Amino acid sequence: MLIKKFDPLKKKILEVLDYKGNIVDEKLEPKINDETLIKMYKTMLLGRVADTKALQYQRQGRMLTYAPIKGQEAAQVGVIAALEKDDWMVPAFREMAGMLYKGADLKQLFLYWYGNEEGNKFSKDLKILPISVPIASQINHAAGVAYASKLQELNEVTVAYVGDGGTSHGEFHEGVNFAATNALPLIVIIQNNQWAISTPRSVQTIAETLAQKAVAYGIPGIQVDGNDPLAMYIATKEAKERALKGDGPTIIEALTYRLGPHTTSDDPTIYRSDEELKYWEERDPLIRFKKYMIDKGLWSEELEEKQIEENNNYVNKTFKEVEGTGLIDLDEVFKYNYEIMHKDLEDQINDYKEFLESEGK
Amino acid sequence: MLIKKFDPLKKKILEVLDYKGNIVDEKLEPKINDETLIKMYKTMLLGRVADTKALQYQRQGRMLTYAPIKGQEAAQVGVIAALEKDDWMVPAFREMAGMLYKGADLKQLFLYWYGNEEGNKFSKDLKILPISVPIASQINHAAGVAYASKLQELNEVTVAYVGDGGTSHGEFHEGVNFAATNALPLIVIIQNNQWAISTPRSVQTIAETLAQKAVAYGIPGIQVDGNDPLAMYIATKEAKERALKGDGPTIIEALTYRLGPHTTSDDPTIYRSDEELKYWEERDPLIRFKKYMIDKGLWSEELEEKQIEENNNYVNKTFKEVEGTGLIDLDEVFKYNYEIMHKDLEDQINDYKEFLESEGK
Amino acid sequence: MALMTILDAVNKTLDEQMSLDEKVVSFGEDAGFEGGVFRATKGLQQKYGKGRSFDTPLAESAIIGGAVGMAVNGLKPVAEIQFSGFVFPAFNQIVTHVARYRNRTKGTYNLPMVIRMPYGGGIRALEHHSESIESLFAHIPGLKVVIPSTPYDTKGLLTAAIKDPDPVIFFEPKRIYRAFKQEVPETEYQVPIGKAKVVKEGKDITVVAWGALVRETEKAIKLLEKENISVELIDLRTIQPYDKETITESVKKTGRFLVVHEAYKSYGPGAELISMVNEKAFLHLEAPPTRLTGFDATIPLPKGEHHFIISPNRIASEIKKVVNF
Amino acid sequence: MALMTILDAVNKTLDEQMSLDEKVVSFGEDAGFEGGVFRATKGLQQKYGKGRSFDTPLAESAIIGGAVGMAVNGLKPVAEIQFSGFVFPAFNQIVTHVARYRNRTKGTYNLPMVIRMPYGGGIRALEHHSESIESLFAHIPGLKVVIPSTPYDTKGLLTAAIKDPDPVIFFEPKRIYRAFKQEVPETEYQVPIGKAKVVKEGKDITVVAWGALVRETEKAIKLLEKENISVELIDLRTIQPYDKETITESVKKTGRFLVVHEAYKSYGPGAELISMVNEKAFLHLEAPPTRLTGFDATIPLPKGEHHFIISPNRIASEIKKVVNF
Ligand SMILES: Cc1ncc(C[n+]2csc(CCOP(=O)(O)OP(=O)(O)O)c2C)c(N)n1
Ligand SMILES: Cc1ncc(C[n+]2csc(CCOP(=O)(O)OP(=O)(O)O)c2C)c(N)n1
Ligand SMILES: [Mg+2]
Ligand SMILES: [Mg+2]
Repeated sequence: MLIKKFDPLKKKILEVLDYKGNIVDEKLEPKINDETLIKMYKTMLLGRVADTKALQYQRQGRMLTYAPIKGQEAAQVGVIAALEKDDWMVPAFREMAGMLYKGADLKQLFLYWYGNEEGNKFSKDLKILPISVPIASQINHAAGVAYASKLQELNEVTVAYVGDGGTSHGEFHEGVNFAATNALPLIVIIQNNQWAISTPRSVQTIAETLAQKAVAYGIPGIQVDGNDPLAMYIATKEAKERALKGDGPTIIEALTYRLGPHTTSDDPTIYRSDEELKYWEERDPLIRFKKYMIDKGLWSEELEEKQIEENNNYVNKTFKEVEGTGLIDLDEVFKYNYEIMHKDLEDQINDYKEFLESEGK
Repeated sequence: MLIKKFDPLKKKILEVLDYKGNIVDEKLEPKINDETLIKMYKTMLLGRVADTKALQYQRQGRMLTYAPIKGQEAAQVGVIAALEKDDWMVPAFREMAGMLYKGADLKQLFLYWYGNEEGNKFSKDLKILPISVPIASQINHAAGVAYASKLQELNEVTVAYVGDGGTSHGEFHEGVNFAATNALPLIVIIQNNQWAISTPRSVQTIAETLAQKAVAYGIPGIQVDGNDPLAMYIATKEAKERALKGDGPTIIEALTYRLGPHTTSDDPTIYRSDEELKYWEERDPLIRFKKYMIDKGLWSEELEEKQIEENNNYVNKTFKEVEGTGLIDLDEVFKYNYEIMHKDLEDQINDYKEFLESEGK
Repeated sequence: MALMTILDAVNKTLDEQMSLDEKVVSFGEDAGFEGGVFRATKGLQQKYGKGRSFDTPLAESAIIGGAVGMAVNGLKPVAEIQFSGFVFPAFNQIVTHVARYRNRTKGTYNLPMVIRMPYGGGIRALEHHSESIESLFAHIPGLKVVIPSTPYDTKGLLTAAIKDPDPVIFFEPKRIYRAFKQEVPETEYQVPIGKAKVVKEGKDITVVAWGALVRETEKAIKLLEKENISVELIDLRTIQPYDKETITESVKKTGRFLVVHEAYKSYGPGAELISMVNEKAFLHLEAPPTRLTGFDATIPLPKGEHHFIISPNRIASEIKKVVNF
Repeated sequence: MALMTILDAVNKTLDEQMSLDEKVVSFGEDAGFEGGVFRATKGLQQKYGKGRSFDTPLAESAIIGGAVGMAVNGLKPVAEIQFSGFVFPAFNQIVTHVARYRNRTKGTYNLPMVIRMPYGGGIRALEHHSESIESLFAHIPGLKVVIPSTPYDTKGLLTAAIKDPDPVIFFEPKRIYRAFKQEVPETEYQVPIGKAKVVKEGKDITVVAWGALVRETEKAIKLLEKENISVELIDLRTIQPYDKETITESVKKTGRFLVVHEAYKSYGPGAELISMVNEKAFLHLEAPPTRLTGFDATIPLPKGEHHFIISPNRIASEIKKVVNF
């Protein structure tokens, strides 16, 4: 049991690949088939390209506020790769790469940051919940989803994401505890990217790790090198096994770093040092995973170049489609407040339409 | 350091007196002067008598909803006895004995349960905050009080009370963490009386102890026999020392038991067994402390008898005074919503007075 | 048919719905084993098991946020908040998620869930046990807000709420939980959400009330009969989306309007009704539409609460004022 | 005097008050080191130290509950909630404690605290960043609710709020944070809480607005000048306790009333003003008092938000409707 061995209170951190991409402990290396490994790497790469371009689009005034994922691809893809189709993903808001792996369309993901609810309308079979802006509140939803899985005897687990900042919130506490007391099939991934906007991890808590918060709930917690997709993968696999056996939730703290700004409205140079950034740039998950893939004979510089070009084209094409969607129709924005629109809202809309007509619109 | 020695993760529980009143470890026995010991015992006894009578009054239809303290006197008095006059007490709602020790008037305490805000109007020099009904929310107030102590360099600590049920609440999480990150002079007393109304401690959390929740905040937590006033006293003393040194908050879990109903509206026979009750009745804090006091030559059966009679008379007399207060005047109930009443509320009251006059009242 | 109190009606409805639909689950603080502090969920755990009727930790965000997740994953949660004064820790979940999930996901995930809470004053209770906070929820698009005033309506409306594809906040007037009994069908029926009820027809004035104040207004009407004042009484039943038609028609007939509620006056529910009446029946108004409400002041502890009780006499007096304007 | 935006005015007021009164402290998420996501608290930590201007953990109950405790123990906390959409996790603290501490302790502990929050729509933001939720607070006795619309008022009202012995919810209209500059005194002055301001006198209709919509209404008035419609515009400034006298006097003069707000319509702030106008000036009304408000619908993400913007044209059109009733 990794979870026993890597006790956060003993300052143990689970890693499989070191930051250069060398295997730390061969016994830990998971047996992932080539196809999956390639899908993992390709998704991380696509996430990276999409992220870079989203930032560009935003600076060109074509995209609205966007929350970059750069640096956190492994913490997302490593987890989702360990799930089955039937498992649920409950995102916070910075999980684009994970959502891509789970099957979400890039167009849809972009649509969200483009300012269109369509970006949250994941088809039901994807089992991805919408982005949740109120920090940590989604943990309670995830616990509820897991409760329903258990009661209905569905063979599925729920993975919920939260940030380091989110662990300070009361909603985190209530949600994890609810899952623990009911032994729910839930995996809580804390993407500890070291910052909550401008607030460093050290201001959130003086606990040495976030994984040790699990002690409060009587459940296991483990600190994992979050930039190592293989470590994230094996930790998730084990947590999933526990969950399906009825042993309840696990907290996985992914030690990672947000290499970009908090969102496109944020200027990280105000609060963080170049040294810190450099330190983490060297620990970029893509560097180490690429090395691993090349060592395995599954990847090459040529493939890389080709893939990046392909991604560039794909992302550009996708964003063109997104831009083609333009503004949302009047009727569309009102349609989903209730199953059946109430009369007064109808009247309000009609009044407004009359005004528009009077304006000649 | 007791806190190091009695690690809740190692299932250590701090106790000085066993349940029969014998000293478990002489090295732990605190050197409390006789006067204080007598005050402690007498306060516990007064608390017990006042509690018994409050229940009687309520059954006679003379008192409103009342929340009994029976069984929890040591967890309250042991703590407050370790404080100075300048220290703050932030109660939940079931701390009558602690409030008595801190200097509150029984009349006032009864007035609260009699349904009069006067019962929460503690004179400022008592440094007792009002009863807080929304569970766990007072922990955040306590953290704020402690923040102000620290910023203003006041040599004072804050003791906050919360129940076992309260530890499941988001407000508990946020408050303790806020205090921890700011290294505030705060002591959090969890009165683990095993029940939150009809909900057993085991439904609140599957963590083996509540003290271990401290790990989540990177602060010390200790489990103490809460029916042992000496153990509560020494734990509080040590937590206070830490707090004043700037080492931040401590969580003290007092293992105790609510021997009465949750409130006078509750029927505990629905949810708890006679055996459990009997087990805890044997562990009544008054039994063991009386034995200790008699062993010390500070108390006797005669004194006990006399004191109980005195208490009976005092409590009856006090409650008569309480009953003498009757209903609250119209003007009084409106006076304290703002420093200066706004015009519309004035108008509302005047309209109402006109109505009353028209009724001949 | 069986004679039931409002409390019985809540219990019987939950029982009926849980027996008819295995997706219905019921939970909250003390709502499992002992059946809730008012015993509204009594017997359900024994009958349907700990999975479908259960005690939660003391954590309102988990109760409501948990319900959101359950609803997403196929259940029909009926969550109990012990007293409406303790819903505020879950306000974030209700406003930012419960009300918005359908819209956020463009209809992919609707939330067929009910949040039950006892509410209202007059039971000589501790702090936070006496407030009427319906307008805080009625202001939030995406929620439905329902308040029954009789055992019959309680069963019909709660049934409709559980079957509703949208989230319903269901306030139970605890002051009259056990105040009276009524014949109630023992088989399933619905009272439609969104429809007010004309409790009594009349011609001089329209009075709208809900919850415990419907009965108090009926008493006031009795008092006024001697004085030959004919009151049309409407029980609003659904606070949002509410029945403008029934009220408007009535006001057009009577020309006068009074709304009576326990909630605070300023920015309270009465203001909405008055504005609506202005919008829909201005030219029919023979007197200013008026509200008789709780004071803009914190409800006192029991020894001061009598000042806050809206008595039949007070309602009658206010009706007379409007009628004699 | 210095030229300031609303945002500058917030910053300068905090600076001034912190320099004049060492009991004043300022804090919130990211409100310390970097000076807040809007930089409203910029420079304060550098000037007054980490004790008096600080970053908190991501925990709104701790921010507001902590402020309660600080106020009890001698400080004057000015807490920042990053966006008003994130105040809900602290709603429990605000409703059950902030609003009630004075009353609960019969005046022993008053809470001289301010809760600052940017609010309102029109900035093409993410979900929960565009709502107007003032009526939720205005309904709760014990709170004061203030919304400035100009840099001058911002400084004067925020100064008054910090000096107020009672808790003040201070909504900042973020859409016009940097929209325009105004000459603002660099020494201390107050704009009294509870007093509305007649922005422009007129005789045909009284229009009440606040926050960002005051400027939009001014633009509407410009449009109507050609049509010879004379509008009296009142900036409400304090939402509760609000200035009934100024509004009533105006309506008695004009006979017509329109309230314009971004908040949702049903059970929204406009309803209160309309009811008040009914109560105080019914016999002077020549047309139904009217509200032009946000829709009863969740505010869409930016690509749909244009439908929700209340434009000067729309205000003008509504004014004409009321005037021509
Ligand atoms: C309840 C709540 N409060 C405040 C915010 C504003 N906010 C958005 S992101 C953020 C920081 C989140 O930090 P973290 O949880 O570490 O996630 P990260 O942004 O690093 O992915 C804050 C404060 C919010 N969205 N929700
Ligand atoms: C936020 C909130 N939710 C629910 C309640 C209703 N309630 C009052 S006491 C209580 C149980 C409290 O249990 P615990 O914290 O263990 O304290 P104890 O009563 O045992 O002293 C509950 C649920 C409340 N007062 N506040
Ligand atoms: Mg982070
Ligand atoms: Mg308890």
